[in-house]
Parts: sequence; C-alpha cells; structure tokens
Amino acid sequence: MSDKINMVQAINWAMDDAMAEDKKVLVLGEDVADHTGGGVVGITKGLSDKYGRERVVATPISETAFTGAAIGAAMMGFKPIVEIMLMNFMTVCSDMIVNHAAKLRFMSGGQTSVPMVIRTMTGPGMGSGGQHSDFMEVWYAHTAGLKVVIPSTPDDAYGLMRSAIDDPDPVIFVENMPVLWNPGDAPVRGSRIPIGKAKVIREGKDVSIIGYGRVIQNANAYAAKLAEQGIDAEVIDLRSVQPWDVETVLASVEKTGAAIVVHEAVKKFGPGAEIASTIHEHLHGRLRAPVVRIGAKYAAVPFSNVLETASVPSMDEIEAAVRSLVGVPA
Amino acid sequence: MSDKINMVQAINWAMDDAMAEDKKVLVLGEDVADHTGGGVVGITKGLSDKYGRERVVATPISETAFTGAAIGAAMMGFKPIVEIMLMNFMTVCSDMIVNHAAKLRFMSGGQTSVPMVIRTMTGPGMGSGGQHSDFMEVWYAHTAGLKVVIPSTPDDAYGLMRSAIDDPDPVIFVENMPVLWNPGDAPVRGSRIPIGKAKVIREGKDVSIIGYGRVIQNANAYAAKLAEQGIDAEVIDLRSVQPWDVETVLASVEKTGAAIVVHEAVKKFGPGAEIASTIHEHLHGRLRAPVVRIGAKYAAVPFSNVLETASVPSMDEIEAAVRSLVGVPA
Amino acid sequence: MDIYSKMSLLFHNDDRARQVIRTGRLNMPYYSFRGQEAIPSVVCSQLRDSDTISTIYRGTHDMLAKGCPVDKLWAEMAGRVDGTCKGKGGPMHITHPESGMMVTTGIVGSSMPIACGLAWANKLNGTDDVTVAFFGDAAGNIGAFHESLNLAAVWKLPVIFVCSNNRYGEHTKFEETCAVDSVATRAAAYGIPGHKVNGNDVVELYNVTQEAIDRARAGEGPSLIEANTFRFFGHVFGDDDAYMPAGEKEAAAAGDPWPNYRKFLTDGGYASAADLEAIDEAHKATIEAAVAFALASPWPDVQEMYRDVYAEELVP
Amino acid sequence: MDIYSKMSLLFHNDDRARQVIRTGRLNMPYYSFRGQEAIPSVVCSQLRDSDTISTIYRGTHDMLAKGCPVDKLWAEMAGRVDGTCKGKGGPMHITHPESGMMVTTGIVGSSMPIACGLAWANKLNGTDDVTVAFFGDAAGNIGAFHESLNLAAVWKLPVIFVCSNNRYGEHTKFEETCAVDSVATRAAAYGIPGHKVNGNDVVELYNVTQEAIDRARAGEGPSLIEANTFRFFGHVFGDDDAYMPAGEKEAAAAGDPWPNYRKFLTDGGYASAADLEAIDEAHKATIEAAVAFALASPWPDVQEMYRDVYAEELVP
Ligand SMILES: Cc1ncc(C[n+]2csc(CCOP(=O)(O)OP(=O)(O)O)c2C)c(N)n1
Ligand SMILES: Cc1ncc(C[n+]2csc(CCOP(=O)(O)OP(=O)(O)O)c2C)c(N)n1
Ligand SMILES: [Mg+2]
Ligand SMILES: [Mg+2]
Repeated sequence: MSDKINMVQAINWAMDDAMAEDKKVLVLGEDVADHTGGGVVGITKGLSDKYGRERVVATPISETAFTGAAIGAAMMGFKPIVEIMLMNFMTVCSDMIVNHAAKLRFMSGGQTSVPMVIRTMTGPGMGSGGQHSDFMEVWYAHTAGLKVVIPSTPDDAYGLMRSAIDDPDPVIFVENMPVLWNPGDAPVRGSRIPIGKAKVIREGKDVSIIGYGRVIQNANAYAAKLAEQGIDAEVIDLRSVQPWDVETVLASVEKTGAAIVVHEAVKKFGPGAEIASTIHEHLHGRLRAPVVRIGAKYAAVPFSNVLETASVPSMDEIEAAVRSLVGVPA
Repeated sequence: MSDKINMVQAINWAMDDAMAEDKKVLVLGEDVADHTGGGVVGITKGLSDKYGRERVVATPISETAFTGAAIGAAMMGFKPIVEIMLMNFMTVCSDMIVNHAAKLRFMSGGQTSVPMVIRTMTGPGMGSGGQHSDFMEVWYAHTAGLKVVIPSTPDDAYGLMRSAIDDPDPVIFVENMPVLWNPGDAPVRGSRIPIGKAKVIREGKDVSIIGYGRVIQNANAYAAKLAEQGIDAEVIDLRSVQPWDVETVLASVEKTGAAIVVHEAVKKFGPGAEIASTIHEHLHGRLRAPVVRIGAKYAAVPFSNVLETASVPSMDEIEAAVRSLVGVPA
Repeated sequence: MDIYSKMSLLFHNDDRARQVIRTGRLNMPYYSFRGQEAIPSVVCSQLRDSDTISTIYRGTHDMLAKGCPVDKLWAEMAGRVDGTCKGKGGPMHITHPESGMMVTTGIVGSSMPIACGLAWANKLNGTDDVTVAFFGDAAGNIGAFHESLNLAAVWKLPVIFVCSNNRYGEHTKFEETCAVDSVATRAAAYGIPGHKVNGNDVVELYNVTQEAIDRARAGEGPSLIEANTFRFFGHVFGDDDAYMPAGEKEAAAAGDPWPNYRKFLTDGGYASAADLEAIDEAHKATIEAAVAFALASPWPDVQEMYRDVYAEELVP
Repeated sequence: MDIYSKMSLLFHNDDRARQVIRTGRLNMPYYSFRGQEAIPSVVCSQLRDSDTISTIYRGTHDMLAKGCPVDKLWAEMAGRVDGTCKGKGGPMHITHPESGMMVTTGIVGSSMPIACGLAWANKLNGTDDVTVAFFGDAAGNIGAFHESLNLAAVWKLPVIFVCSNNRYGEHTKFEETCAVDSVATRAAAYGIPGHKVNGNDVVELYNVTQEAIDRARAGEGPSLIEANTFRFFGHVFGDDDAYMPAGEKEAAAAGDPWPNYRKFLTDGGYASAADLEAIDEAHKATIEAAVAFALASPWPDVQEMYRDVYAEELVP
C-alpha cells in the first residue's frame, strides 16, 4: 500500500482487472482504443491491445447511439463501461440514460436490467469554461434506478470502479478532472469498495464536514491545520451520492452536533440540500446550528482563472463555516 | 372574474395576446399549427390561423434542431415559445437547454441573451407510464440561467405565461397535465404575475403547507376540511420553483413554526430539499419540528393505476404530516 | 399461413382493444396499428425466437407477431400483476425477453440505439441472430435515427431498421417534416441498402425483408426498410382526424392489408375461406380468453413501488 | 487580396498563440486551426457584417475571418475584462455580435441547430442575410447534424453548413467513424446541394461557397459544403500525435493553404512578394499589440460571478 499511483492508473487497473476476469466486460467511447490514444487522457490505455478491438471500441461522436448500444448489450448480459468524455456531454444522451438505462428494470417488471457503467470526467479548475466543467450529479441522483459514484482518491476509485462493474444496475462514475493526476495510495488489486459506504477520513468531535470529490480531500488537509488551532473536525468522504451513507453521516453529526456539507456542484438545488434536509429531519433539536451547505456559485463555470476559482467552494468558506459552528472567532 | 375557463384556454389566451401585441413572438413545436390540430391537446389552437404559418410553425420531431432554432431566433431579438410536448422529451435536447440557452448570456459576458419560453406538459395521473410523466424541474432549477414556472390555476397560468414571454431570459413553463382541463377563474387579459412571487392561497396559523402545481391545489381543498377539525393550515402556492419566493415562505413558517413542502417530483434530491434546507438555515430553533418533505416515490412512474396513485403524494401523507406537526392525534 | 395467422391475430386483437377501451373496461392510451398488420407479420415470420426486436408505443402488433403471449399482453395493458411487466410498464413499455421482445419505448427514435446494442451482443456472442428495430416515419427526423444507422453501418451490426411509413407523425404530414420523399433514401447516407416497399403487400415485403435478414445473418451489416402503409385510427385512439384531407382514409382503405391478403390467399387457391376462418376464430377465442384473464388478474401490490428500481428491493 | 489578408492574419495569429502558450504566458486549452486557414478566409470574404456565423472550439480562425477584433479576442483568451466576453467565456465560447460572430460552442454538433435559428431570424426579418455554421467532420455523426440539415431544408433556411474535414475527430480517423467516404454525400438525405471541395484551394472553395451563399440569399435554402483540409497541430495544442500514421502530416504539408496561396498570388503575378509581406507585417503588428493589450488588461472583478446569469444581477 505504500506505492503511489494516480487515479488515471487506478481506474485503468480496475477496468483491466475486470476485463481479465470477465469477458463480458466491454469498453466503448470516443478515442478509447489504443490506436486512437487510449482515451483523451489515457485512462483506457492498453486495454484494446490486451483485450482486442472487439471488446474495446472507439466510437463515432454519437453519444445517443453508443450509449444506446451499451444499454442493449447490457440487457443481453454484457457489462459495458461506456465513456461519455465529459459530464456536460451527457446532456446530448440524457434520454438514453434517464428514460431508458435507469428505468428499464422497473418498467419491465424486473425482466430486463442494465448492468452498465457510465464513466465521465468533469470539474472546474482546468480553464475549460462553461460547457466542460459542470457537476450534474444531482440530476442522476434524483433519477431512480441510477447510482452515482464520485471517488476522490486512487484507491477509492479502483475499489468503487470494481463495484460499479459488478453492480447489476447502471452506475454513473464521475472522475474529478483536476485531481486525476494526484498521487495516492495504490489500491489492492481485486479489492472492492461498496457503493453507498462513506469513509470517515478524519475523526473529530467538534464539527462534521461531509462531502465528496476533490473538495473533501482539500477539506481534510485543511482540518489538520484547524486541529493545530484546537478545532477538531470530523471529515467524511461520501464517495457515492446515490445511494449515500445516511447512517455514517447521522452518527457523526449526532456526535459533533454540527455539520457542513460541501461539494463542487452548484449549491442551489444541489446534492447538499438532500443531505442537509435529511440531517435536520433526523437530528432536530440536537444541532447547535443549522447545517451549512457550501457549493458552487449559481452561474455557469467561468473561464477566467480568477472567476473560476471564485466559483467553487474555497477553504475560506469552509473555515468561516467551521468557526461559526464551533463558536471560535476568526 | 366570475367566468370559468381552463388552463388550456388560459395559456392559449396568453400566447394569443402576446402575439397580437408583439410580432416578435413566435410559436413552434410538433403539431402546433392549426392544420395539424393546434397542438396535441389544442393549446395552440387558432394561433396559426390568426398569425400565420410563418410565426406558428409545426416542426419535425427534432427537438434538438427546433430548440436550437428557437435559441438562435431569440438571440436575434425574437421571442420564441417552443413546445417540447412532454417533459421527458426534454432529455433529448438537454444540451440545447442547459449548455446553450441557460449559459449564453453568461458565457458571452452579457452580449447575447435568449428570451425564449419552453412550454412542456407532464404529470402522473394519465396512465402514461414511465416515460411520459416525470417532473424534472429540479434539473433546470439547479442550472443557473433558467427560470422554472409551474402554475396550478388558469389565471396563474395566464399571468405567468405573459411574464415568461416578457422575460429577457429563458423560462421553462411546465403544464400539469391532469389539471389542464380543470375550470378556474378567468384571468384578466393583459395582466401579469411576476415570476418568483408565491401566492398565499389560504391563511392559517398552525402549519405552513408549501408547494406548487396540482398537489398544492389539492392540499388547499384539503385544508378546508382540516379547518373543520380545528387545524388552521396556511397554504402557499410557490408558482415558480426558480426563482422561488424565499421571503413569503420564511414569513409564513416564522409565524406557524412548522412546514410541509410538497411536490409531485421525486422527493429524493428533489426541489423540496432546497426549500426545506433554506427554511432550516433561516429559522433554526424556531421550528417545532423539522420540515416535512413530501414528494413522489423513488421509482419510475408506474403504469398501473393503483401504483401510479401510490407513487404521488397523497392527502393521507399530507394529513399525517399535518397532524404530527400540530400535535393532534389521528 | 404463418403470416396469415399473425395478421389475423393482430387484426382481431386491435379490433378487440378498441372495443374494450370504448366500452370503458380498459383505460389506457392506445395507439392503434390497424392497417399496418402486414409489416410485423411478414418480418417476424422470418425471425427466430432468439432474434430480438425493439419497438415503439405503436408496437402491439410487433410484440404479438414476435410471439409475446396474448394473455400477458392484455394483462399488462390492464395494469395487472399478470402482465408481462406486472403492470408497471403498461402498453407503451411492454417487454417479453422470452419471445425476444426486448424493449418498447415511448420516446420517438429510441428503439434504434438500443437495437444497435442488442445486435452488437449477437455479434459479440458469435451467433447469427439478428435484431429488428421498428419505428415510424417521423422518427426518421430525429438524431437517434442518424446516429444509430451510422453506428450500425460502421460496426456492421446485424440489425434491420424497419420504418413503418404511415404518412403521419401525430397530426403532421410526412412531407411537411421530412426533406426527402422517402426515408429509404437516407440509407445512402450510411452506405447501406435502403428499400422502399409497399408495406401492405405481403409478397413484396417478404422478398425485401428476407434479403435484409439474410444480409444481417451473413455478417454483412444493417439495412433500412421503409414499408409504406396507413394507420386507420389516427395517432392515439380517440383522436379526431380533422388534420387529414377528406378522402385520404377512404382511399387508403383499398390497401388495407388483412382483407387484401385474405383475398389473395383465397383467390389464388392457397387457402380456403373456411381454413382462414378457422384461424380467425381460434385467434378470437384466444383474445377473448386473454381479455377475461386480464380483467380477472389482480392489481399489483403497492409494495411493487419499491421493487425493480434496483436489483435490491428498496425500503419504503 | 481580402482573402490573402484574412489568411495571413489567421496564420500569424495561430503562430503567435502557440508561442504564447508554449512560453507559459497564457494558460488555456487551445485548438489550433493551422492548416485550415483557407476555409473561413474564403467563406467570410463573401459575407456581410450583418450575416451571422456560429462556430466551434476550433473556431478562432472563423471569428477572426468574420471580423472579431484581434485585441478583444486575445483578451478573452487571456481571461481578462477587456475580452469579448469579459473573460467569462474563454477561447471556446467567444462571441462578438457586432461582427456577426454569434456563438462559439464546445459541444460537438451544436453550432448547427443554433445556426438554423439565426437563419430563421434572417428569413423572418425579410432580409437576404445568411448564416454560416462551421463544424468538423466528426460532427457529421451526431444527431444535431441530421436534425439541423433536415430542418433547414424543410424550412428553406438561408444557412450554409461548412464542414472542415481535417480527417480526424480528436484522435480517431474519419473512416473509422463515418459510414460513407464523404460528409457531403449526406446532403442527398436532405435534398440539398452537397459540395465536396479541396478546402485548401482558394479558387475551388470560392466558387462553391459563392454558389451556396447566392442560393441562400435567393431564398432557395441551405447547402452543405465539405472542405477537405488538415490540422497540423493535432486536436488540442500539446497533444502527442502517435495516433497519426507516420508521414501523414508531412504529406499534408504539401497542401498547406497559406504558403500555397501566397505562391499562387506571386507566381500568377496577382501580387508582389513585397505587397504580401506588407500585409503580413501589418497583421503581425496588430497581433503583437493585441497580445500586449490582453496581458495588460485587468482580471475581471469577482462580482462578475453574479452578473449575466440573468438580465438582473444576482445578490451574492
Ligand atoms: C422525442 C419525442 N418527441 C415527441 C414525442 C411525441 N410523439 C409521440 S408519437 C409521435 C409521432 C411519431 O410519428 P412516427 O414516427 O411516424 O410514428 P407513428 O406514430 O406514425 O407510428 C410524437 C411526435 C415523443 N414520444 N418523443
Ligand atoms: C457531444 C460531444 N461529444 C464529445 C466531445 C469531445 N470532443 C471535442 S472535439 C471532438 C472531436 C471533434 O472532431 P471534428 O468534428 O472533426 O472537429 P475538429 O476537432 O477536427 O475540428 C470531440 C470528440 C464534445 N465536445 N461534444
Ligand atoms: Mg408515422
Ligand atoms: Mg475533424
């Protein structure tokens, strides 16, 4: 576990191991084959060379058709991993995802199912502007029948991807672009992390900071600094947004009496609203203050670096929230 | 105001009056012209006969192209009203709505704008099943740059549609199918209802019931019954989900000390989460109990009548919530 | 005879469905296919059980022709627990994998991308099974059509795209929304065979579908078939058809495939009227029994709300 | 000479952009158009200020050719307040309505539906202004292409669809994803003219675009032009181009339009080398000034987060 790898490699390993074990696992998407570069950032590198171009297919820019193709193949017992390069591009094939992949099991009364994984990248921080950076996980979490996973470290990414591939239902696997190349502990190959299980990445007693993705890792690093000032924050990485780990969150907030929910999706009507509401529903009267939600500003993601930075949750916002919740003046 | 008309007619009047006043107003969508029936349920009836087939255009089944056409025309100073027949079909052109209509003003630094209205129908209760009944307003409310309106009565529908057409930004106008033919007070032609202003449809002091669409009208009728039993509920019809009227809601809940938020969209990650969270954030310590959220079950909308009925908020659920909040046993 | 039998089943089933709806015993949106019976009857007569199809809201005929059990179909239309989908899908979403009836969609165009996947699975499995995607003429203008035909062509998928051109998309005429006079013309944009046929003519249709199916089984890739036909009961049953020019429906009646094929068989001495009547009667009895079965079947338990959302049942 | 001037501006602008990025003075995703200069230069030389265009991430050449001010373009690429979009759009979303540059999209295919609307507005306004939608070869496989061409044909919109076929969509070869050997072939599926031309040959391109623009101005509807070309710096600047067969880029260099057109002009005696150099130098000076202007321009105020979301400024 002391080796360091990044998320690009971890996700590659997960697909590689799954393809080696089960020949029903397929990979498709734009540029994913090796002769086309093994994916735009190389996450699928080596797979077509190893498993053949029948199982690893570079598609036309036809998200509706190839997502549909993945759905059809999944209904026939395959386990396709389809890459929709960036999350904003999911809008061109939402029909396939929302009206079909999510609903076919239910609408068929359980006769068919769609065991597929949709991989997609996103995240402000790359200077890609308004059409390449959105976090839209709340759309899919709101749609019954889908699961939504957003890992923040390489080993989580590996274990969650393995679980996503195993899963009998469609899983949307969101890859946080700006942290794709950050090194982290190497996963144990073959290991699984259950979807729906959060990870307490730091124990603490004063306040619970709950989130997922890049921002929760940042918050965790920050918590160490807060600790020097005598503030003992508990930090929880949800790892999956739907299902999310209500139990772990409630246990933590019951202990600390105060919670901050943080994500890179827009705050308004964002995932944090569900989490905050749920906390209030269960712990009414036991919270020192209302749950604080921190998310992106209500705007498209701006290009200009100063604005892009201002659009996402900052450590200052988290710090201000922590201080107000624990009653320590700035 | 004593004349009764239904929502089909009210929306028709609003478009008719707007087209008469401003020749920049256009109508497009499948079957909207008179020689094609004036829309599937006749909402656009008479418009092409009156204003010509240049301004009222029956389109191919090409939601992406004709929504894009509406966006382009809007950027050039027209005011298109585009019909996407049912809300689930918005998934085939979400790119146009979310990546373009919503963002062009921001991404262009205010140089261009998209003053269009997207009309769409939806709602469980018609036996249309999983791909024709969804309420997806949270998707669009979460997307900065869009407004989302869901009227529940004919006169609201008229006034809100007029405001939507006037609005300099894209407005999604959701028509609740099962109540389209319910009679209600006729609107005053030419009147406007501001987007973002809720309506207190019943004053009360014991509990605030907050929602929109068909279910809030039902709740209102129900409140009269509760009153006979000594429970005095305040009922608020939000009328628009984004922006929503935070001020009116907070004033009401501050008074009653208890709130129920109800909508036909799925509860989980639904619009009610934002409303409930906001109430908690502002009125912590002044609520007798946590805000109760009531929404559709977490599943596709089932076809079978018994299941379809079970999928949406029932008066029983609302009653149980009211009773628990006011402390009256059943 | 198999073709006649299918057509007869379809004809009588539609007849009965409209009647049951009219008398208020069933309450559902019903998209009558009356007039289009020849197409699935001919196509499915050449398919195996292991071949798969995808279809649309106006697809009851496709399902029945593919072998979907009549009683379960009716129970599904009635929203009952014995329906193909336990009543959860309804008439627009009937599924019956045992008979290869994999998906019915209510979203125009969406039968095609999924059919590509079903066909891809056949190919990956190394079988010579094929997939048929049924859809309407107006679906030829939506993006999913284009992407699917291109993908199928590039991947040489064993899929046959069967477009039932009944001249209308809802209330809008084909000519008003499609820039070319035939959907089949578009096959050239994908380098695949495109056949425009009289979809009411069993023989013509048979030859063309055989060619397309053979081609697909041989691994040579997809074809597009445009089968011209007419729907006699408008878009959704109950529609007023003011949007149709006077006389159009009457003129189309001359091409009505079921009576015509019946006449063809008897006139040509391929079958006696009595033989055909026996087939008809048998189907009528099956349908009668199915209606009774459906209406007697219980409503689904409310707990079904929480089942089949995921593999694991949800806790309310 | 207008065409040469545009080409020269484009050529030098791209050159400078790559250099500025390489030296770390700008940090942005940059989709170099080097090699494709002829297409927008020729097309836009025939457009009026009141004509409109829509383009894609790889569209800086289209914007400049249409008249977008060089200094504002650079300031936008630098994310500064003097940019066309106050730095909020960035290189993939440059907009400049004053010069008819209405929208730049980062979503493949999406320049086309919006162009239909721009053209529809021309038609409704009763002008003979036209709209050009620029896009790439791989965009020919997405649904938006199909729907837009059909809609434009049915509505007879004054729009010209200009496809720059540079043989690749990101790292994937055209042949691997498109079922036919030319995007222009697909025009037949919409009953509109489809022209396949050498997009590096100014004269050939000129004739074809003139025909298409005339047709649009005359109210006769849309055309599709496939202009074959090559991009010399891969998909996004910084890419490794291991996916390209050895020698492909070198071979394509022979068709490089800027040096070729330069040679054509001087060899044919249409212009002297000195004349052309004077043009080049003037552009270089403009670009130099634009770079300086951009880098000196202030960053946008954080308050811009709340502006232009809606017409009314939001309260933080
Ligand atoms: C994406 C989408 N847009 C619109 C509709 C509404 N709609 C349902 S059927 C139909 C007409 C389809 O016509 P066609 O493809 O010719 O098939 P037909 O009904 O004639 O069999 C329309 C517009 C839909 N279901 N899906
Ligand atoms: C809908 C969508 N899918 C995928 C992408 C990612 N992507 C950006 S450019 C590109 C290649 C486009 O190729 P082409 O249309 O030939 O234009 P070129 O880049 O060659 O100029 C892809 C796949 C996208 N932007 N939008
Ligand atoms: Mg039709
Ligand atoms: Mg290209």
